[in-house]
Amino acid sequence: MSSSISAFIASSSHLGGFTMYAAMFGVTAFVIALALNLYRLIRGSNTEDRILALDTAYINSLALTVLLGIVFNTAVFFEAALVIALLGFLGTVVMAKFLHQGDIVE
Amino acid sequence: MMPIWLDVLIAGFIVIGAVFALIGSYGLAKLGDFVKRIHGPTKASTLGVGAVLMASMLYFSFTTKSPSVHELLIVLFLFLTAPVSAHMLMRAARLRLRESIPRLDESENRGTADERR
Amino acid sequence: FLGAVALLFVGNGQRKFAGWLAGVFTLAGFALLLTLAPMVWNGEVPRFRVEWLPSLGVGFGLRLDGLAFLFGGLILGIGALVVLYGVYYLADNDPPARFFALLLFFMGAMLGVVLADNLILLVVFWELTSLSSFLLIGFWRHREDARQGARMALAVTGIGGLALLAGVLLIGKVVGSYDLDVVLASKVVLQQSPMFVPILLLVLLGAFTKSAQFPFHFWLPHAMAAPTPVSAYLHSATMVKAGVFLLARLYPALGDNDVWFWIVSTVGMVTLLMGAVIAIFQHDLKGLLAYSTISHLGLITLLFGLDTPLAVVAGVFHIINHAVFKASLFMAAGIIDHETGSRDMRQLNGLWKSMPITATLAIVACAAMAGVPLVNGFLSKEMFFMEATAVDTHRLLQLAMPIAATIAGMASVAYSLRFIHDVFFNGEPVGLSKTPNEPPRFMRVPVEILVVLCLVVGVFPAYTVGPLLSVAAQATLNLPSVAQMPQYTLAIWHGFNLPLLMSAIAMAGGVTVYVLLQRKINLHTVVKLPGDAKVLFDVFIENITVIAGALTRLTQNGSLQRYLLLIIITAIAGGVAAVWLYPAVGVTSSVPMESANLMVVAIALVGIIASIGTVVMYRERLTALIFMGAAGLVVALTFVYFSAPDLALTQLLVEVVSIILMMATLNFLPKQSKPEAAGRRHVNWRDAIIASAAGLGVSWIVYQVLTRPFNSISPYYLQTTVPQGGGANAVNVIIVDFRGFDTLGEIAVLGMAGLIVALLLRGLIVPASNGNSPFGAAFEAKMPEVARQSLLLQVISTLLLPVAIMVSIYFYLRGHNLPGGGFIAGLIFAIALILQYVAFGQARVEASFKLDYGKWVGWGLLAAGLTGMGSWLVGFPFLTSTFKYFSVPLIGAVPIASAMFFDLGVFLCVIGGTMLALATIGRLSQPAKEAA
Amino acid sequence: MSLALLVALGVGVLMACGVYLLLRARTFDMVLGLTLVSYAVNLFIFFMGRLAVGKAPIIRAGVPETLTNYADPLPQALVLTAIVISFGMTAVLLAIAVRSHAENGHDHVDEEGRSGVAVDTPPIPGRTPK
Amino acid sequence: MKRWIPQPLVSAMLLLVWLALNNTLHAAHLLLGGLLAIAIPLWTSRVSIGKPKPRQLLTVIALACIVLYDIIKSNIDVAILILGPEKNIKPSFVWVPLDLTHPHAKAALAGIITMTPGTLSSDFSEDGKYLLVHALNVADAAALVATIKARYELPLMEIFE
Amino acid sequence: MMAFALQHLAILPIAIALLAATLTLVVGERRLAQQRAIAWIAIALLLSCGALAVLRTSSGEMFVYLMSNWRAPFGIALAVDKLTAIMLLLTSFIGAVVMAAQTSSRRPVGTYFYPLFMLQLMGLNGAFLTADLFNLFVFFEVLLAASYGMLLQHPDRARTNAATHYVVINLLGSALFLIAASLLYGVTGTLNMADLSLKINALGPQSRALVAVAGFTLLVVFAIKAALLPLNFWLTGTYRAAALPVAALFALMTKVGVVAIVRTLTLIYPDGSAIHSHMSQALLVIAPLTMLMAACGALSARDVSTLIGWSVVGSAGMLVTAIAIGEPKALSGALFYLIGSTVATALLFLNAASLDQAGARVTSVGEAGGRQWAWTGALFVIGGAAMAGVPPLSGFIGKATILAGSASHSAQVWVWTAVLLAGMLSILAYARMGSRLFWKRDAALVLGACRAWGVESENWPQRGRFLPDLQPHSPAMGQKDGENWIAAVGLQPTIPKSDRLLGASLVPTGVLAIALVCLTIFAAPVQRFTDQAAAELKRPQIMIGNVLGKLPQQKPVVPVPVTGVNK
Ligand code: NA
Ligand code: NA
Repeated sequence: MSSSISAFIASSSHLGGFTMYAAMFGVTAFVIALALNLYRLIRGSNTEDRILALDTAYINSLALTVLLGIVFNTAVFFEAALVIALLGFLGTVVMAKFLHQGDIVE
Repeated sequence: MMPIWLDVLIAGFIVIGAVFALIGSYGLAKLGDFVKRIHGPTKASTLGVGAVLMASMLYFSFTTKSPSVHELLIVLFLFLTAPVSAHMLMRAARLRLRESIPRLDESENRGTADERR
Repeated sequence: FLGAVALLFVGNGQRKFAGWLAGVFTLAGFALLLTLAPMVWNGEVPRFRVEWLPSLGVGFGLRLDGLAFLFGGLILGIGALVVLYGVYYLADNDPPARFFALLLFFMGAMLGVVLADNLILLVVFWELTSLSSFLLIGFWRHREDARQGARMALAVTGIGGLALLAGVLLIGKVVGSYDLDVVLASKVVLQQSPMFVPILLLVLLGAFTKSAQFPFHFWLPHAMAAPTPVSAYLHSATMVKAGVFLLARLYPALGDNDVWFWIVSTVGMVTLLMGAVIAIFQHDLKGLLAYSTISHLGLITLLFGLDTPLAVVAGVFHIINHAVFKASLFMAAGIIDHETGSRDMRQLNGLWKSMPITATLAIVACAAMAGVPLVNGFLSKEMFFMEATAVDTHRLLQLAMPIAATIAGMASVAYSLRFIHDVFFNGEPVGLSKTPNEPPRFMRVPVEILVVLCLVVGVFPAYTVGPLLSVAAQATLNLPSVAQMPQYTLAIWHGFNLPLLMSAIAMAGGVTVYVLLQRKINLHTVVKLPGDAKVLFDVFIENITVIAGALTRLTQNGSLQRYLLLIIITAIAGGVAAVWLYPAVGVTSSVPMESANLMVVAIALVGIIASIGTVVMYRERLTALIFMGAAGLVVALTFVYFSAPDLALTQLLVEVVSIILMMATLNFLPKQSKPEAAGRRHVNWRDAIIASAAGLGVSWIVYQVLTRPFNSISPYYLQTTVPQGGGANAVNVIIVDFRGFDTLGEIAVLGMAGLIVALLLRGLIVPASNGNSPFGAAFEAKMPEVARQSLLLQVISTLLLPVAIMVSIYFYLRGHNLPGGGFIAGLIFAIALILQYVAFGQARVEASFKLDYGKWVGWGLLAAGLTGMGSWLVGFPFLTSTFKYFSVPLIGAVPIASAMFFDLGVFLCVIGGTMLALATIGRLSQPAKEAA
Repeated sequence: MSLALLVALGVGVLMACGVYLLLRARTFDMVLGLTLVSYAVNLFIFFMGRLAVGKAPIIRAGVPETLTNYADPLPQALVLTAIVISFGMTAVLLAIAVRSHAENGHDHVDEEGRSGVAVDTPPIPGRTPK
Repeated sequence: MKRWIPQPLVSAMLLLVWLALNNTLHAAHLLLGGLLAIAIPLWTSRVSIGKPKPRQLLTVIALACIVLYDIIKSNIDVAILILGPEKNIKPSFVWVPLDLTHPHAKAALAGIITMTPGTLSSDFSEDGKYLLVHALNVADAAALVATIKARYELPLMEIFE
Repeated sequence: MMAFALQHLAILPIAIALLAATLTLVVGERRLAQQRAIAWIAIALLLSCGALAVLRTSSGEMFVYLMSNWRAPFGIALAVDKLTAIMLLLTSFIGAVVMAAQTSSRRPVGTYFYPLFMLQLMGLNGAFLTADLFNLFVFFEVLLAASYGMLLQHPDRARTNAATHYVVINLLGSALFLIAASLLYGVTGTLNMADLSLKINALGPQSRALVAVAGFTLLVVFAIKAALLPLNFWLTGTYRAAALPVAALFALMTKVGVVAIVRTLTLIYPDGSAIHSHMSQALLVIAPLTMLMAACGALSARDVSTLIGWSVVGSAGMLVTAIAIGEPKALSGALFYLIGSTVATALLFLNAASLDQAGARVTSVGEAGGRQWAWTGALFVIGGAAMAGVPPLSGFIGKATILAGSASHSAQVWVWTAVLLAGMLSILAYARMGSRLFWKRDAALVLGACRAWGVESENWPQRGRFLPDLQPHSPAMGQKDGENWIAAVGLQPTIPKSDRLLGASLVPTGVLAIALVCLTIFAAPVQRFTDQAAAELKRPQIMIGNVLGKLPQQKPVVPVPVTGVNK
């Protein structure tokens, strides 16, 4: 695993020292957050819980994408984050509405 | 090379954001009831993401030598849309609870919810 | 130019003819044939040839040698008589045009068989005779026996035809040509080839089935369901003779060896005896004639099998004789049938009184059949007896042959006698539906002509049939000139010799047998006919059909899962086979292996668990969908991590729209997946194993590829995307320019998807399917005070719509240089619209924006297509992109690429297709609005 | 664990899950299965261009245009096409699923009378107004 | 004016969005963004719920500051709640009677309540006069209602009505 | 004009169809007359393109078209060789006939018929034209998507159920195609088929397994399309459910798979490699078995559509057998057979459509329907004979040539046995079906006649006594009997004569029958062409040289002010 960390550091050598470690911490934290979302997704117990878990996973992914943009020093992932922010909620809304009244488009 | 203050600032935002997001997701995983769980992620995540986006803004404003404001858009969109998700989920979840919720002012002013119908 | 006439026949056979027209054509053909007679007599072979199948080296060629002349004469001559006869025979309400058209069609085919100058053409016409005889036998289509008889004839002769085809193709392979001249001259090559025995067997199979030789004889009696003119023509003179014609035709190439001798003579002899004996026991006139025909064909076959030149001559002679007397007998039988309404000899008795002329004619013809002196049948029978006694190849055969010949002769006398006695004498008719009378004058003429021929040939053989026989036999033996013919004499009287004795014995024996049989067992009471192979055939066909049906049902059981499983297993098997065949795998790994960091492992695990979750939870469909969404999210993250921003964007957007579509349809489907019937647990395990194998295979391939060095055409794209493609985003430039054509097809598919959803669901009204789930419409009953629509959602939606459109345009404009493009823009636009649908309901949205999404698809495709064609105007290939920088005051250089118009088409098409699908599904539950 | 092995396993699991669901007998399950299969296939195509981290194929000035500096753009373009097509086909299949359920009264993929076809609800009369 | 720019505020927002998207103040983008900002609402305004006519920009900014402060503060509170033992959490639904009538104002209130941690707007009553709020930890429901009405609803009243 | 057509010959068949599809969409759903006019114009143009392609390629030319003006293998190349030319002409011809059938049919066209029809032709043409493997996938999808739409015209229960199977199976096929194509890219780094051929040839031994996996998977995909055993089971159900004119169009569907197999075996993995011979061996097992299976299926078929469906399977088996044999003569025979069997299939399906108008698809028509039925019967005989390979029609010619071409092959005995046996069974099957359809006189026959004449069928249940009357009682029962019978029981046809409609529906089938006869009579020029086409296929270097050697047109150089982007 140490080799993988050094490779990771190598890929983020453009960063300042604090930022680099913060980014590593951030990435790890968001991945753990994703894993926690998955835990809730599996546990349930209700469909709402699962939808909520997925919704949270979307938000965490957004943050992860932004962080990766910093790590890789590229802005090309900005659009993906933008799209999640703008339209990612629609999936949640539709599922919730489905739970609520079945028909999502009346 | 990045000035140290900026480095620290960016790092700080990232750490704050990550911590809040993590706590939010932890809450989602830990808490025992849907109506409790939903409080965790819908907010902690938004602040978490907000902080990370601040970091991104600062970072890219520095690297491209021009202010990077489009991260603000993400924040804006998130603040517009996140309440809707939570709102809709709560609406759905309330169906499962199937309980009437008494209104504080009703007992004093207008009677019970049942009378209202 | 004889061919021209033959062609005319085939061609005209399709059209409608009145009977006389048919007659005229036949006579014209006959006349034409006669004009060619002198050439044939002089030993010339008139030919006609046009190119036809160059791949096979086969032309459409005709040649008229003696044998062909003989058969041509029979076909056309007897054909003309049959046509004349048929005019009177057919019932009023039988369609004459179709009858004569088919008859002419058959005649043309038969002529083709005898005239063909190459074997392929011969097979072609051969099969045509089968086909046309199928149609002729089944002419009385309403009769079950006619249909069955026709099918049986087709089946048997068809099998033979295919065998013949195989034999002919083998001959072509050995000899190197299908040309008859070449083949006939290649006897040595052929007979020394290792393929000779298969060739011979296949060809003989063809000949024997056609000529109803044992054991393929059974179809002929059942073909008697045909109208009598057909029987008279096909089953006496022509079609059944095609088999013996083939024997005669190929005799020079295939004959003159032991295999030929044993097979042909044995089959011939068995057929001869069996046919003759069975014929005695027939009650049906035509049945008797049919078995008699089988027997005589056996005789001819036997003669060819004896494998001596003289026997061949006898065979050719008997072909002529048999054709003449058998045709007349069939016609006579037809007259009787026509006049009495019956062909049953148990009913027919004493017709001598009512129709003496017909009786006389029939008696003479029967005499020929029996081989009575002074009639033509006698001559060829004598020659046969002569050859039978001359067999000296084997001691046993030397003895058996004359005995068999005599027995056959006896039987033929017996059944001829029965024909005469049982029909024209033997008391009074029993239970006839009509009063018998003499037939119309011209119906009898053909019979008269043929009977006169019998007599003339019988009395003056050397002057009448001699020359014809000699050229025909010469051609059969493929001798260069008549001079080399073996010595034979055509005379009634050869002096007292063994054949004459045999004839006498046969005569006396035959009479005795008939009388004895009639006395002792009374032939009328024999019910069960011995040796009818029809039963066997029926069982055979029935079994084939049953087996075929079972096989089909077994494999094609209507289970989609089975089909999918087969496909997957086949694919896996292909992969396994590939690795097994080429085991040198994974030898080198020159690529430095990057190891995975914790983050990637964790994300991959999330994705893996999510997809497994989808499977585990699949019975709860909504839950499975959520898991699937998570898996899709991980896929998008994977695209992010591995440098594919466009893919990540697209994946996210498509994911959102897909989930919406699935939710919208799930409303009309069961929310739970019902478990299958009990006892299918092993099926699940089987599926799991197959699925795992598929997954493992894919993993293996990916790993193999990833550990290999890579040389690709891609650097070209990276290098040219900016200078020649005008965009920095290589992916987008590939999509709209390098491989813009793919994109054109892709949007066509997407647009069509929308159209298909619309055409499938439009107008359909389906109530939501709630099953036993707590979701959906159940809500309305229980919590009526809750608002259906969310105010918050509505407000936010109205705000987001313009913003999303703005973002969509942003993506559209910048796709060429950065992630984005028409597709992504279109999806964002569509999602923004969907949001309105979700927030406000379909009716309100569609009332506000009048949208015909089908047209959007059309305009989108049109824009993309026209962009492509635009480059034609400047002489470049389809979709060639150009870009120009326009300098605009205040703003500077603005790039306008033609690819942008193409992308506009993509944009429109994506919106149109997506929205058309969604709007149609949304409309499913709205009966009220449908009316409005 | 090497990155290559990891992604290979990921694709394989997706594929296996998709195939298993595809082999279920009900329309919606098949849709889920086909979606997973298409995820797997898209990733498969994508990885055929090898792995590149942090090298999006968007040309930056001054960076030599080789595959060492940029991810392979071609498989990405192919995946885009594949995503779009499978999305359209998913829509079609969903529509067929709805129609089939309305026509047959069940969502089994085979016609009634086959072994294992359980009719779970009486046929819903889908009607087509004139 | 009204005909060509039906929703001036939306148009202004769109222009800002455009500039932010492109991260620029370039003249070309100002022009293009302006054009789009005018053109898009012409089409989209066909579906709308009321017309937002916010006044008092200062109040808006003040409210924004309050909300931002509350977000940060209550984020910390919630974090502590989550990390602490679960038995300390006493969630409850509370109906908040509304004086707001403008749909945008109601939506804004609902959004603010959700964004500030610890509370979450769950639903509007059917007549639109109550907002159902769920709070993670409710000691005094009446106090919560009062806080919401004073801290958020009042400024919104000023802004929208 | 001519120069233009020649320059863009390869794209025209696609562009015309696309343009027509878009125009029919844009004019609006309700304006069917305009849509039909557009479709007919497009068909006429497509026919001209096909004819032009055949004429020009017969003189030895090969047209390569560089899409978007990028040189192959970087851009997508289209190529018109002789095989493609044949397929283009055949496609437009069948398309025209199906259009004619649809025009003359009583049934109105379904939703979006014309756009989907045009896109169907576009997909077919594209699949035949493209020289790029991934582009082939795209056009497969186009033609499949269109075929889903065509299958689901006037959707009903049977069609929906058939479509479920058809769509799912093809989606799985598409996934496999993507895997195979991208795997080839992953190993060789290219997608152009000509370039693939070169690159595969140059690969080291350790990559051969992967290339073989890709090749086998491709074969599986194409075998699904061509309906080879054991991947053929989707076909008969689909064809049976489809509207019959649509099924006639589907006659081309399996041929796409066959042509793709030809390309696989002659271009991507040409003669001489181990993979090629393994592929051939596998196909030589599978394809003859397919033929036999199809013959069994045909024999057990209970209705015409199923019978024809199985014949389609059988003809695919025959074609692939010939391709796997690979001798030039066998290939030439296969091409000839391909033309003939496609036309015959279309003929049989359209003919069945005429029968269907009397509601007699499953049972029988007999002669009670009058003269039209006699013609229908004659056409059935021609189609069936051509399909079953009865001489002298095209089916026989192709078959005989294939057999002759396989005479020197090691699998000769097996192939010959299968071909001849299958031929025999097919003849039997057609004889059975034909005699039942056109000869048998039973209740269904008169029912069919009544429907054809518009006799109300409500009378039927009450008048059960009719049924015994229908048994044959007179050996000389003639053509008029059916009519007499109907007159006798007092049923008056409410529509006086439906002759006109039926007559019109005979036109397209008649045209096809004439085409079959012409194909037989003028076999010489056709065979010369297929001989040349086969020779061309046997020499892949011609295609490779043409495709990779074609240079893009010089573009004016555009000065680029900015290279790259800010970030
Ligand atoms: Na008698
Ligand atoms: Na793009």
